[in-house]
Order: sequence, then C-alpha cells, then structure tokens
Amino acid sequence: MKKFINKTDDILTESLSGFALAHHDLVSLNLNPNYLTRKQKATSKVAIISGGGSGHEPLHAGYIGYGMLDAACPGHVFTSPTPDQMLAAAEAVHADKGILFIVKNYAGDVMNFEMAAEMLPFESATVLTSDDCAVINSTYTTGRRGVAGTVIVEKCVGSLAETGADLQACKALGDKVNSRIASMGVALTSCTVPAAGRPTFDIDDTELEMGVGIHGEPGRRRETMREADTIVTDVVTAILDALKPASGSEALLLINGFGATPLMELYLIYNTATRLFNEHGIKISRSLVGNYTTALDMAGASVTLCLLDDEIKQHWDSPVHTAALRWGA
Amino acid sequence: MKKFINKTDDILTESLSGFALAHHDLVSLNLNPNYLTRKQKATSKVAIISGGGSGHEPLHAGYIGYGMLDAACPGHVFTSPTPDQMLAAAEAVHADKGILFIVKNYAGDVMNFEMAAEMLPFESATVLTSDDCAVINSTYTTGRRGVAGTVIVEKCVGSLAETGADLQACKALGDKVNSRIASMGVALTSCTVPAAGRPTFDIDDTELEMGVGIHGEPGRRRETMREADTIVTDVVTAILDALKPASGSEALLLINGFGATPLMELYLIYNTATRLFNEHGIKISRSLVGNYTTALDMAGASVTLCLLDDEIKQHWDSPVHTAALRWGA
Amino acid sequence: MNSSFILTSADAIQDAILQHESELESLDRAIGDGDHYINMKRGAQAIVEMQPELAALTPDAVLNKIGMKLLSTIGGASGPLLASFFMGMAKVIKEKGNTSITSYASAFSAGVDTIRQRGKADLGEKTMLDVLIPVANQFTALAAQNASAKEISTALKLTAEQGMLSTKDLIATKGRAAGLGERAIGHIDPGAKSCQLMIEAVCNLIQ
Amino acid sequence: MNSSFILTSADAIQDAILQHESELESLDRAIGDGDHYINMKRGAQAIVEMQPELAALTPDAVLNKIGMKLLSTIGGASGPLLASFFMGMAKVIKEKGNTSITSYASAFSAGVDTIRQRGKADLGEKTMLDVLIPVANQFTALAAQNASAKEISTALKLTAEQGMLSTKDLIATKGRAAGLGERAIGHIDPGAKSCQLMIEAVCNLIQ
Ligand SMILES: Nc1ncnc2c1ncn2[C@@H]1O[C@H](COP(=O)(O)OP(=O)(O)O)[C@@H](O)[C@H]1O
Ligand SMILES: Nc1ncnc2c1ncn2[C@@H]1O[C@H](COP(=O)(O)OP(=O)(O)O)[C@@H](O)[C@H]1O
Ligand SMILES: [Mg+2]
Ligand SMILES: [Mg+2]
Ligand SMILES: [Mg+2]
Ligand SMILES: [Mg+2]
Repeated sequence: MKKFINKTDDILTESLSGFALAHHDLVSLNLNPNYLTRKQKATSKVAIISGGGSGHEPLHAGYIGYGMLDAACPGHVFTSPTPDQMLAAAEAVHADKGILFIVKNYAGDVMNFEMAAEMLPFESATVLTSDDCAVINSTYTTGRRGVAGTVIVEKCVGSLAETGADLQACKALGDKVNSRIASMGVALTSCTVPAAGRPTFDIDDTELEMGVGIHGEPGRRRETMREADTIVTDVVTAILDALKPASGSEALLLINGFGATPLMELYLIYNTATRLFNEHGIKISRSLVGNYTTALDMAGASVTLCLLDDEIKQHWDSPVHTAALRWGA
Repeated sequence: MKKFINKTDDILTESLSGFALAHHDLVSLNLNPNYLTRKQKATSKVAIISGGGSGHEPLHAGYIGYGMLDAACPGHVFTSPTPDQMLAAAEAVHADKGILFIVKNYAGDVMNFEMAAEMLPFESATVLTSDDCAVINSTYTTGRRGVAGTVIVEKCVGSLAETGADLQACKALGDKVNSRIASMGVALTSCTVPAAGRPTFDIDDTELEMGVGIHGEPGRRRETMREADTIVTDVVTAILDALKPASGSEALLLINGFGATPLMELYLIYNTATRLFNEHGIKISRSLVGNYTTALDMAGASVTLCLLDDEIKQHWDSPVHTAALRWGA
Repeated sequence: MNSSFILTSADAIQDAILQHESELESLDRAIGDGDHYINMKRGAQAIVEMQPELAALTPDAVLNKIGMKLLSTIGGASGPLLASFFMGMAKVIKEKGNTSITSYASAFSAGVDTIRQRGKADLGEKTMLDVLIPVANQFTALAAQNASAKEISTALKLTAEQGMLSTKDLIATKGRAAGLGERAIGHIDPGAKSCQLMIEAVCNLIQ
Repeated sequence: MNSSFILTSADAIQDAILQHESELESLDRAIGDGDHYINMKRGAQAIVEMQPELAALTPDAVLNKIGMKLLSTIGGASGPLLASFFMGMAKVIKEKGNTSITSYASAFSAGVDTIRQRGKADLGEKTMLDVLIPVANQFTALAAQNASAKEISTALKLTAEQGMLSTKDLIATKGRAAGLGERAIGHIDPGAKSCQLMIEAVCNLIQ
C-alpha cells in the first residue's frame, strides 16, 4: 500500500482539516465529534444532514453549501458515523424546520442514523438512498445499496429545502428522486482501506467485478475483462431492467469514477452509455462526469441514470455552491 | 493494462465525443482535425487557444468556456497536437483581436505551436508555461516543463481576455503569472499509455519518484516511500527554492491529483503544505484541490504555488464557466 | 457479576480481538468491506481506556456506559448493535439486580433482543445473531436448571462456536453481505466470529 | 533519386520501424514519455497510405507532401522535426534537381539544417541530430569525393550507428530528456535510434 498518509489513525483528521482549510469560505469543521457545517448557518429551512463512512470523497462534505447540504458527518473509512456526530451536527444546523437525514442504505448507516433520530430533540425525517441495482431486490433482504445516485438526491432535496419547503415535502421529493434512479458499478481493481493496508479483494489482471459496491463489496459476478462497449452494455441493461423507463423519457446520466479512473475513460463510457440509452428511446438532457462518489483508490466506474420530470429538472438546475458541485453561484 | 477502452486507436475520438456530448451546452467538437471550441463563439476579444497531448484531462478541453479558453487542440495521448489542428481552431475562434496560444514548455508542443503560429493568417502571441521546478533550470537546457500551473495561467489570461484587453496585454499577464508559479510532482505508480499497453516506468512498492513529469518522465530522483509529511516537506522546499517568496506573500495553493489519487489524500497533502507554507510566512488565500492536470492513471500528486497580487487575484476570482472550473456563473 | 468482572472481561475481549486480527479482517474482506476488525479493535480499546472511570460504578451503570461508549466509537453496523446489547443488558441488571445467574441470563437475552430489534434480523440471516440467539436461549435454559457456572460457560462456548460455524453455509439476508446472494456461501460472517470470540473470552474467565 | 525510390524507401522505413517496436518503445519509456514508437509508426503508415497519390508527382513535390503529411500526423517533438527535414530537402531538390549525388547530399544537409533551426539544437545534445549531423557531413564529403553510391551507403550506415550509440553517454540538453540530468546517461536517445534505423533502411536499398 502506497498512500500519501502519515499515521493511519490520523488520516481522517488530517484530511478533514485540509478540506476545511481549502474551503474555509464554505465550511466549518468540528472535530470530536466529527462533523462539518456550512460556514454561514442557514435560517428558517429544513436542515439537510448527510453522512457515511469516509473514503467516498467528495461525498458528503464536498456537498455542503448553498443549495445542498447543511452538514455532513464523516465516519471512519468505510464505517458509518456514530449517532453523537449526527446529534451534534443537528444541534449546530437546526433552523426551526426540522432535520432531514439523507442516508445511504447500509445496515450500519441506517442504524446509526436511526438511533440519532430517536435521540434527537427536533423533528426529523430520513430519506434512504438505494439506487444500486447490482443488488437484486428481494423482500428477504434489506434491499439495494445507496451509491452515486445519492448525489442527485442531495442536490434536489437541498434545492427544495432552500425554498423554505417543509420537512415532509423535502422527504417526499427525496423519496421520489431516489425511486427514479438506478446505478451499477464495475471495478477493475480493488480499493485498499488504509488501516487494513491491503486490497479488500483480489482481482486478476484479466478480470473485472460487475456490480461492485462502493466499499469494494463483491458484486453480481466476477467476469473476464472485455472492451468498454460490452461492459457498458451490460451495465446499461441492468439499469434499464431496474427502472423500466418509457421510451421518450428524459434523463440525467452520471458517469462516476471510483477514484483511480482517468476522466478520459469516464467520457468514453459516457459516449457509449448515451448511445445505448438513446437507442432505447431515452433522451439524456443532463450530465455529470467525474469522481463524485468514490471508493478510495479503486479503478472502476459506475453508471447512474435518473429519470427526470419538471420538478427534478428544476431542482437539479438550481444554483448550488459547494466544494464539489457548483453552478449558478 | 485494464482500461475502459474499445480499440486503442479509437480512445481519443470516443472520449472526445463523450466530452462533447456531456457538455454540449458549452463546447463544440470538430474531428479531423481535432479541436474543440466554445459553443457560443465570442466576439471582439483575443482568442485563447491551448492544447497538448491527451491524457491530462480535464486539461485543456475542460477549460473551454466563458472566462477561460476559446478553443483546445488535443493531441494523441502524451503527444503534442499538430499545426493543422491549431490553424483550424484559430480559424474557428478568431475574433478580430488576434490569437494567444498557451503552450506547455515541451519541445514537441513548442515546435508544433510555433509552426502553426508561422502559418497563421492572424496576429498571434504565445505564452509558454514552465512551472515545473523539478527540472533544475540551466542555460543549456530548454528549461522547465509546463505542468499544473498551466491551469492558473489559462484562468487568469482567459479572464483578462474577456475584458477586451489586447494581445500584448494578455501575453504579458500570462508571462507574469507563469513567472510567479512553481510546481513539483511525486509519483507513487506509473501511468500506462494505452497504445503502449504497459507502465511507462517500473516502480517498486517501496519507492516513489520525486519530481515526476506529467507524462511519467523521470524526476529528480527515485526515493524510498515515506510518510506524507516528509514527502510534502521536500516538495514545498523545492518550490520555495524556486520562487523565493518574501515572507508575508499571499498565494494560491493547488494540490493536483495525477489521476489515481483519492481526494482524501489530496486534502491531507493540502493540510500539510498549508502548514509548511504558513511557517515560511506565506498566506494561502486561494485554493484548488483535485484532478486538474492528470497523467492518465498515475497515482501521485503535485503541489503548485502561485504568488498572488491584486491583478492575479482579480482574474482568478472572476467568473468562469467551463466543464472543469466553474464559479460566479 | 460485579463491576470488576466486567472490566476484566473487557481486557479478555480486547486480547481475543487483537489475537484474531487477520482472521476477522479477511472475513470482512471476503463478504463485507474489510473494516470489521478495525471497528472491533477501536471499540475494545475505548472500553479498556475507560476502566479507571468505570471501576467505581455499579454494574448496570458500567454496562450502560460501555454501551454509550461503543455507540460513539465503533460506527458501522456492529457499533449500534453491540451498543444496544450492553444497554439492553444494563436495563435488566438494574431491575433484577446482579446477584443470580438467572438474572445474568435474562440480561443477556434482553441484550440479544435489543440487537434483534435494532437490526430487524433473526436467526439464519448470517449475522452475529446466529451466535447470540442460540447462546441466549441456552443460557436461559441452563440457568433455569441451576447449572453451575462452569457447566454453563463450557456449554455456551460450544454453542457459540456452532452458531459461528453455521453462518458459513448461509446466504445473508441482512447486513452488507445481503447484496452477495450465493457468493456469500462458504464464508463465516465476521460479526458472528467476533461475537463467538467475545463469548469464549468471557467464558474462559469462569472456572 | 526518382519518386518511386522515395516510395520504396517509405516501405523500407515502415518495415524498419515496425521491426523495432519494443526497442523504440523502451527507449522512450526510459528517458521520455513512451510514445516515440507509436508516433513513428503512425507517421510511416500515413506515408505508405499516401503512395497512390504520390506516385505521379515529381520528387520535390513528393518530399514536400511527405513533410506536410508528417507534420499533421506525427505530432510530438519528432513530428515537426521530421517534417522540417523533408520540407528542407524538397526545397533543394526543387532548386538543384534530382540527378546528382551532390544534390542529394546537399538536400540531405539542408533537411538536417532545417531540423537544427526548428529544434534550436546541435551536436551533442542527445537528440536525433547526433545521428543526422555526422551523416550529413559525411554524405557531403563523400559526394564531393565522387564516392560510389555503394561506398556512401556503407559509410553512412556506420556513421549513423556510431552517432546513435554516441547518445548513450550524453546528458540531454534538448527535448524531453533534458529534465533528467545525469539520469539520462546510459540510455540511447529514441529519436537518434529511429533516425539511424531509417538511414540504414534507405542505405540498404542502395546496392
Ligand atoms: N441487521 C443486522 N442484524 C444483526 N447483525 C448485523 C446486521 N447487519 C450487520 N450485522 C453484523 O455486523 C457485521 C458487520 O460489522 P462491521 O463490519 O463492523 O460493519 P459494516 O458492515 O457496517 O462494515 C456483520 O458481519 C453482521 O454480523
Ligand atoms: N530540440 C530538438 N532537436 C532535435 N531533436 C529533438 C529535439 N527535441 C526532441 N528531439 C528528438 O525527438 C525525440 C522524441 O520524439 P517523440 O517521442 O516522438 O516526441 P515527444 O518527446 O514529444 O514525446 C527525441 O528522442 C529527440 O531525438
Ligand atoms: Mg464498514
Ligand atoms: Mg510525447
Ligand atoms: Mg465491515
Ligand atoms: Mg515521446
């Protein structure tokens, strides 16, 4: 393992401190418990708080700011944050209209946020994101994982909250956006959790992991490495199976890098995916290409499709000013 | 080599096509010769054209748009573009006030842009960027390489050009900004040129390359891997040696990932570098952290310091609307 | 069960976790995300470091403090679950006192129930509950039969081991491995393994 | 030198480049950026593909078209330099005609001079010029002495080889390797190697 780190125990603090320094105009950092808030506390709006294990940067701290999150609670690498973080963050950003938690659907995240919500002295609601269609949904499981589509949910809900909408409306929009998103990822290499010091999984130079999770969780199957077009075809097919969009649908296409994949390859994937979706009658009218929900140093990428309607488009297009997403401001 | 590609010969076209699709509101793509321009042609301003080998994305196409470039000419991977590209791009974006080429200082880029300038039917000037202080300058060599500092030069010159400033003023600002920048990079792994199919250099799991170039060129020396703080200390020292900034100077700090380095590590580097520069009396008042000038899939990062003055600050802060840098718009 | 027994148990648990670093790590790498050992280690260490401040407290207060500390230290799935266990236990000990083996057994069962509620999981879902539920049941049964501490500890170790091994052939329907379908088969659940280790470590203190 | 000889040379050059893939690639990997073989291959292929449209042209027009094609095909440092070579040669052939060995030699020298001007480099800077300058000088000298084509081709091959090998012990002061200082020592310059190969390939056509 070669990484730019000092002691593995200090990575998180040092990296968060660097983030807070680099974006001191946008965010404030609290250590112990760890959470970040907007520099300028918003007033009279639903406070949107997200969080999760670290290692997915810029998720979530990179999305703090006008039009998106009010606070983020970073856990240890790949480990959900603890309720004391959410409580302290909520205390700091509560602005009289309740707290909306946006939580990726993992047992750990769900339970930690749930316990926080139970202890919270404010009204709260939770949107669970569950866009990873690599996980075949079944009534016996806890359902699909939340992956890169979370960024879209955070953007749209964040936008609505800025208008002064109430907690239930924000939750409803979050649930709706989530229900219109499907994602699937492919890994070419494993990530390495710094404290573990070695790759989470072994993968050969001739293999890929189809349907990998953003923590390097095994996916649908191990496959032989192939050219981009057939890989992307399989991913697009899985997404179409999950969303079953009507021909003529309008969509946002997000090609997300897991951390070690060059932009050049992400745009190549975008090119193929757009063509394939177009062939299925889907019009791609919004795009996002880059490292938005990463898995440390994993080489690989995920494709996310979000079916748009006028409401979602409006909230996607509205101004946002965060470290990692910024437009109109 | 595992990459998301189809045929190595088609990577460039497919990736550029994906880029143009994803940012169709911002850019237009011409293939054969390959160049990209703003969607909306600007009028009555110096047209700013940059270009260079591909593999450094988002450099340069990602910086096309209001407040930055008018056009970019992407060469093959790590190979400078050819004069016909620059000529066609210049023809497309010329807006009555001449052409300013921004060229990274490599023999190939310099010669190809020079030949284009000689054949050009318009007035032109060229700013050579040469911020890589890993290369010890000497009167016998062609001097330092242009690396991530190029982004800062493009941003500032692009801003000035928007005001209607003339060619000489734009060139003068570019030269000034370039003279106030120093960068140095460190590689933990090699990049792999797709057409070559294997790593450009061999590097052990216990080694790093200090002063690496953005094409994987060997740097100052091969060293034993160490903790981040001592690596960053060496890089910061080299930068201070090169710029010799007065105590009390104000600066922009850019921590640039080479393509496969997680944001978490880049922010950790930012934290250390800021502390070290502060200890030398330098105030970091502007920041940029992310993959802005990459070397394909290389793991590694570079540190760039740009000494600010009021003029540079004004042009750095002014609105910009490109695929990879956007604010105030 | 007095407070000093709990503190001694914490030391024994920490030892057991530390001694199984590579096993716990590889189990969570195989069907999870590789952090389970680190999470358990962080939790155990936090408790051991708290010992001075715990020593003077009553057993139920100790258990409760341990739960709160784990809750704010471990994170992930195991954090709130193990925290729930100790907080659930604390409640019963506070009510029933800490003198009889029956009260220990019912406290243990209450702890396991709290995990069950928090995780919305049950036996056979390839989680730590595949160790904890059988152990809780057997503990209750043996306590009702007035079995000796020695008999109980020997039996529980065996049951924990069996429960842990039983997860190997299961498909997971809760937790991170639930995404894997058939691919989870053949791997022991990391949380089941660490619970088995903890039970073994505490049982070994009872001779 | 008629046009068909130039076209045959292009084939021979392409063969020589393709046969040295791994050598050219590793040289540029060692002290450059690894693309020199790909660049040369792309250039050679473009010229070979142009043959139908070149066949009917005069030698100076052929050389000029080759130069223009290389300029828009190769890129990098080698592109404008090799392009300059052919364009410089074309100018002299156009002026002096394409009948005497002396005119070939002066055309070759003119080509090398154009490279020199474009690259602002000279002998001893660890570039292709370490092959081209000695070859140009010797070509001019032998042509003045009325040496036979066979003698000249044998001599030039040897000189090209020596020039290429001479780059091994040099520090580079031009081109990408100029950043390396002492670390460039021990490596042959990739551009010098490909020029030596091209000269050898063409000389081999002259028996
Ligand atoms: N809903 C649940 N009920 C009971 N135990 C669970 C549940 N979800 C996960 N677990 C347990 O948690 C363990 C994983 O813990 P850990 O690796 O620390 O957290 P995470 O999965 O968040 O990375 C699993 O091996 C399993 O035993
Ligand atoms: N200024 C120069 N003058 C002469 N030859 C040069 C000069 N700069 C570079 N070269 C030659 O170009 C070769 C590299 O070509 P190539 O790899 O195709 O381009 P690049 O260096 O741009 O990747 C070097 O080996 C050297 O022989
Ligand atoms: Mg985890
Ligand atoms: Mg090159
Ligand atoms: Mg885990
Ligand atoms: Mg090269």
